Amino acid sequence: MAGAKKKKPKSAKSGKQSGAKQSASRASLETYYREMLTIRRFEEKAGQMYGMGLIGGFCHLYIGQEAVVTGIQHALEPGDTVITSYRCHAHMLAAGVDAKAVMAELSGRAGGVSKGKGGSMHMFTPEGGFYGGHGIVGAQAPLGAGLGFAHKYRGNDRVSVTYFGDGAANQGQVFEAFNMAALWKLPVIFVIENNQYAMGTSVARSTAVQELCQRGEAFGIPGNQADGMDVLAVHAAAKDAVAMCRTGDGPALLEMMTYRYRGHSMSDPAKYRSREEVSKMRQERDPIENVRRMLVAAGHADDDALKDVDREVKAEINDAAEYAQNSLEPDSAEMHTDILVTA
Amino acid sequence: MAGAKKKKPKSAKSGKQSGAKQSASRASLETYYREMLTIRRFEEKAGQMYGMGLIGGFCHLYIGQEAVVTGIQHALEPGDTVITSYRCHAHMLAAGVDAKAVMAELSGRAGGVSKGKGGSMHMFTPEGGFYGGHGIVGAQAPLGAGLGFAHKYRGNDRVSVTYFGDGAANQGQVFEAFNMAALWKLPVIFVIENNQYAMGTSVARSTAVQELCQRGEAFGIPGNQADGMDVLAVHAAAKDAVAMCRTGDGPALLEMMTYRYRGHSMSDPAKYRSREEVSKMRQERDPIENVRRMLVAAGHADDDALKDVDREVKAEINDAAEYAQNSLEPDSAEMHTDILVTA
Amino acid sequence: MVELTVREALRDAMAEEMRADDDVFLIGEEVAEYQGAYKVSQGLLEEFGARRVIDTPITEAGFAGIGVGAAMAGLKPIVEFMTFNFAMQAIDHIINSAAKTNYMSGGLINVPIVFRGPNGAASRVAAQHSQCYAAWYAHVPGLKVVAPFSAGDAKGLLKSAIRDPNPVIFLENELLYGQSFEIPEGADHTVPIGSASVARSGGDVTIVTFSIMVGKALAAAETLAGEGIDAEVIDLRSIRPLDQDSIIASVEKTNRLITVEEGWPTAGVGAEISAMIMQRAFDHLDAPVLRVSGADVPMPYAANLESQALPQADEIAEAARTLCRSD
Amino acid sequence: MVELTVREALRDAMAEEMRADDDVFLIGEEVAEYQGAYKVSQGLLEEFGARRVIDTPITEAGFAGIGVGAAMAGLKPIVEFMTFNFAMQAIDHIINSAAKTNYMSGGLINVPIVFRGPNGAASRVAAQHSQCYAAWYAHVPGLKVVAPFSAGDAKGLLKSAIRDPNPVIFLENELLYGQSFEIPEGADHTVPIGSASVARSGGDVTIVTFSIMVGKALAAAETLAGEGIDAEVIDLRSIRPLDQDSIIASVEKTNRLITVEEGWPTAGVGAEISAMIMQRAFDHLDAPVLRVSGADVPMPYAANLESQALPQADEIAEAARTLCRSD
Ligand SMILES: Cc1ncc(C[n+]2csc(CCOP(=O)(O)OP(=O)(O)O)c2C)c(N)n1
Ligand SMILES: Cc1ncc(C[n+]2csc(CCOP(=O)(O)OP(=O)(O)O)c2C)c(N)n1
Ligand SMILES: [Mg+2]
Ligand SMILES: [Mg+2]
Repeated sequence: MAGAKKKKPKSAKSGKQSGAKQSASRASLETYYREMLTIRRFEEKAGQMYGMGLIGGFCHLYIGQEAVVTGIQHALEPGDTVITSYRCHAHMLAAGVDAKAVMAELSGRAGGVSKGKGGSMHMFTPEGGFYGGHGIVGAQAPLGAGLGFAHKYRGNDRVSVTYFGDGAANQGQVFEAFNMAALWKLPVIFVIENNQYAMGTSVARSTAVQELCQRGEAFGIPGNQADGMDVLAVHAAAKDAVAMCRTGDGPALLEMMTYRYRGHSMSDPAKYRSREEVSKMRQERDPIENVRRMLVAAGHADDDALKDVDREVKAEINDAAEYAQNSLEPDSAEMHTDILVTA
Repeated sequence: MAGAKKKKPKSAKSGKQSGAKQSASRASLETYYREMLTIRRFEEKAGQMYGMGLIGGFCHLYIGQEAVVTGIQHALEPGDTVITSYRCHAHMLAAGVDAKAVMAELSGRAGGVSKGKGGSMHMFTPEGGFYGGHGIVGAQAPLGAGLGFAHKYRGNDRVSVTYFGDGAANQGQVFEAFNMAALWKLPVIFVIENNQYAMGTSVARSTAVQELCQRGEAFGIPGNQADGMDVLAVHAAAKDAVAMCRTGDGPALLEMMTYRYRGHSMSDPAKYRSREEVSKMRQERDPIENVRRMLVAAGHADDDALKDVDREVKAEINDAAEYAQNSLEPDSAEMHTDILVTA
Repeated sequence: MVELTVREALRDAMAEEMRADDDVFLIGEEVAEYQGAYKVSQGLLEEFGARRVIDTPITEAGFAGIGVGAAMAGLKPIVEFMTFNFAMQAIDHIINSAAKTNYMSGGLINVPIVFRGPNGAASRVAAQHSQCYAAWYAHVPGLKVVAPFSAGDAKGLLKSAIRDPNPVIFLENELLYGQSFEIPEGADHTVPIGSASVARSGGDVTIVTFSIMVGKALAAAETLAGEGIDAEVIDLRSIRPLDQDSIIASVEKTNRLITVEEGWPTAGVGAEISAMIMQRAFDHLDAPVLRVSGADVPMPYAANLESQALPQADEIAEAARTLCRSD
Repeated sequence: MVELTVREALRDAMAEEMRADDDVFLIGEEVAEYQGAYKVSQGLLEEFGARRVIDTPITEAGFAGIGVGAAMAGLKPIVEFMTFNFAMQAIDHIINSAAKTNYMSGGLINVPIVFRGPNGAASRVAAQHSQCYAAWYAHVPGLKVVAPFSAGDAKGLLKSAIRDPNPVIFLENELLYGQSFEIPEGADHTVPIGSASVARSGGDVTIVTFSIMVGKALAAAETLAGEGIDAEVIDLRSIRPLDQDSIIASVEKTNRLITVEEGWPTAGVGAEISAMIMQRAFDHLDAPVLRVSGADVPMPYAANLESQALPQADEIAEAARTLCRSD
């Protein structure tokens, strides 16, 4: 669990101890490693490009939280849907979108997934089951419940994964979504990515009871807390929640204890926490380093093999950055398209 | 407890069993009786006047719920503040406003407390500590927290009583208010007047967990459920909550199990429940009848004495109705006053 | 032709579209078992069942957001607000989630949703329950905004709105629900969004209005006819997109324009029309455009003040007289 | 005269009023320990402590409602929205709880509160973070709405707003925070709400605008001066109440009017001014009022489209040329 000072939550109704050690096949460890590394390198590059003025506006990096989206995405199947906040680059990559199109979007280019109109906070891939990319804190909670509503309405067994942050967890509409999701038994997995801070506000300063996984209990939604720095723990918790929701026993609530290494967005100097806090987390709990250690310990990979992966990932990200920079700005006529759909 | 089918709530943190039998002095029983009767007769008259076209728009009667506001008001002291929804006639009377001014407001006359501009849903008496009278379901929850905030800010030991309904208890902003009230330890008593229905929607149809008194637990607010048809139980629960809040241990949450005999408003035919349900409640649990029985059983009053009270109350209400009908409509120049205060 | 109330017309529109398309559903407070707070959804639960006619808790932000999410997934929700006053709780979803998503996604995700319910003043429901939101929604690109008067337009526009792939704000009026109108027979009567109609033709002065004020404008026109002033009444039906050409065509004929709306004047629908006409038909105006609107005050409860705060036929007629005298 | 940024001016206004009146406090997201998301409240926590400078959870409806409740009780809250986009979550409290209560209570309960924060586009923050709310709030009786350009006006108006017994919407602009202006010395520099100022006087054409667009209008006026067109630039400063007389006085002199706003055109502030001028100064107009506004689209993210979507000095100058050529 990332937040060392957190109290143990009241036993959740689902009863799962998600922090328990999990084992995983070589193939999945390799996949996790590569995917998490791709996210990390992508975000590092995005940070650089922001610094160079090639990306504008807000830019919220996911560095440190890679295990969350990676572990959950691997519990999903085609047709399942995902929605999150502005902190969505990783979710786009996890949904299978080419890093090129994501980086081009961050750069506001015509080759971006949203043609450059949405930017860092507003990216979507209905094909990949990802519905954005929303800038209003907490608004994605009812939207995600609506995606789950659509699954149930259509009578399929698909699930909706609805991510939001620890700060968003205080938003009124989140509780409204909890209530209706529980009342109607919607197949929605609410995932609180508790990275300990909402901008400069720590969880302790935003609520009197810090066990956010209990937030659904008053509506009958069992809560489960997992170590969001451990991709195996994340995956295990997600699998349980998905199974529950597929069989009509949703909704579920997962609190993923995680941490962001960078500021809230590129313009945040992050003075509200100490360097020590951050570097301790990086050194002791880094999700990618964790998997790397597992790979090496199990004899699945040596340094050379891992370096190869590193190199490949780096190349992919460099290509994406190059693609983005070479993509043109949208044609000025695009300003007036996509306002309304003409039937 | 009014709702016979309700499950026993999880033991609330304050641990009080508010349903326990309470005793009360002759004087308080007499006071309760007269005050509750005044509310009932006032509301009956308002219903008649609505039928005659003398009151327009919405008109939400409090008949059946009299014990709630009466029991709570007697736990308060000058300087404490109260706020509620559109169902506010009784709260005005309890705050000490002359029935004449209330009835004149319902009638849209210049003699009304709001000069006829607010009507049935929008009445206020800052002098009496009552801050309305709000038409937007749930909006009074943050407003009431704000009144509590002001008490704390001023460093006095006054409390804010913030009423809302079982339907309002699902509104997101109510949870936002809970969270901040708990985080800042505001002296706010949130009172859920659970009259079993929100318009035509029973509690069971609006939420999966019907124990509304648990709604604050995720924020650390202890909940307490009391029999809202028993003025003594209400009063006892209120006294505890007030004491808590006065000494800085707020906020508190009280769920008052009560019932409204009439439709949601005058235009509601109330087809969503059976006649039997209503008449059973009236016969077995009527809050005024309850006190009448106590007065008689204790030998404090005989039928004649009670009839005297009845007669006096009726006369007061008739005077109010007459006053309202004789009061003029507001001067047409009033349309343009009170939009802004000129400093 | 059959005679129908606006209430029935709205219900029929929903029922017909729900029969035709399983993706269409109705969600809101008291829409199912109660049959609608104003009985607009009478019979729908019985015909379509609880899967498609869904009562919600009193949580507008929540259920509007759920509607938008479902629409993103391709369903076609009709979200009923008990009144549009309560839609302020949900307005972020209407604007930020519904209106802007097609654009922000570069056209990848559209939001086929209808937000409907009574707008503006009912009778004696005071300031918090009587606001007209036409101007606010008309302000916002990415939305379509309609506000019918007659039962036929209510039905035809609601059917168009449900079929429209964009978010549509459908502004009804509680006082019109019980009003009866002749209505074309046949299930597929639709009215295109964005086209005004001439409710009464005339040559002396144009009165442009929408929703309940069409009735008041027609009453004013009757009075004026008796005085030899021949007023043309244009029922906008849609506020966004605005049928500018129809207004201009009328002004080119009458050279005088009055706008009438029940909402507040400042930056209202009348302001837009006045500014638009100035830019596009300045030389055709014999006199400045006159705006008749609700008084610039929160709605008072008292019967006399409420009626004074709303445009009445008298006031409209008087504006027309002023305008026609001015040359 | 001293030189101050708008950011400092706003901070100083709050600090001075907080020193003078213990009832004034600041509440909002990141206003205390973080010193404001845009550093507007720099130093206030240190000076006034956590009792009066209060960080909130991200719950706009909740803390705006708490602010209104506290104001009902007689305190004088300054509620900061991180941006006005997020105030949509709280707009019911701004309109129904704050703006209407004095009226609904027949004057018994007033609401002395300031809602402030950045409004409109910052740089590249896309559709959900770039909306201008001036027209919406200007629509509503019971509110005052101000939107200063210069640091001096920012300070003077914020002080007036805090002292005002009514709810005041105080629209700032993120891009102006760092801009420096000369500002009158002395703690009691206030600017009355409801009065426009002439930012540049001229005789050929009037440009009426507010907030960041004042700068662009002044730039356009410079260009025009070089071409022999002498533009008068009026900085509205207040949107509601609108200083109609100042606009009319200018139009009587120049006979030509351009409105400039960064918000959307439909039912915007420019529409209101255009309609008002038509009604009150029709005969003084040599040409129709021209409206320059933000494009009628959700704000795009791409740098080129964003700049295209916002009024630029060029476009304003071109409008002036069109107008001056038209006689
Ligand atoms: C309704 C709303 N209020 C405020 C903001 C500004 N804001 C953007 S992100 C953020 C912090 C959110 O924190 P959290 O929910 O913990 O998510 P994280 O950024 O940590 O992923 C804030 C206050 C917003 N976008 N929307
Ligand atoms: C935000 C909002 N939504 C809907 C309404 C319409 N409405 C008025 S009262 C009411 C029912 C409220 O029920 P409850 O909270 O239980 O209070 P009660 O009427 O039983 O006292 C509804 C839906 C409203 N006034 N405000
Ligand atoms: Mg966070
Ligand atoms: Mg109720």
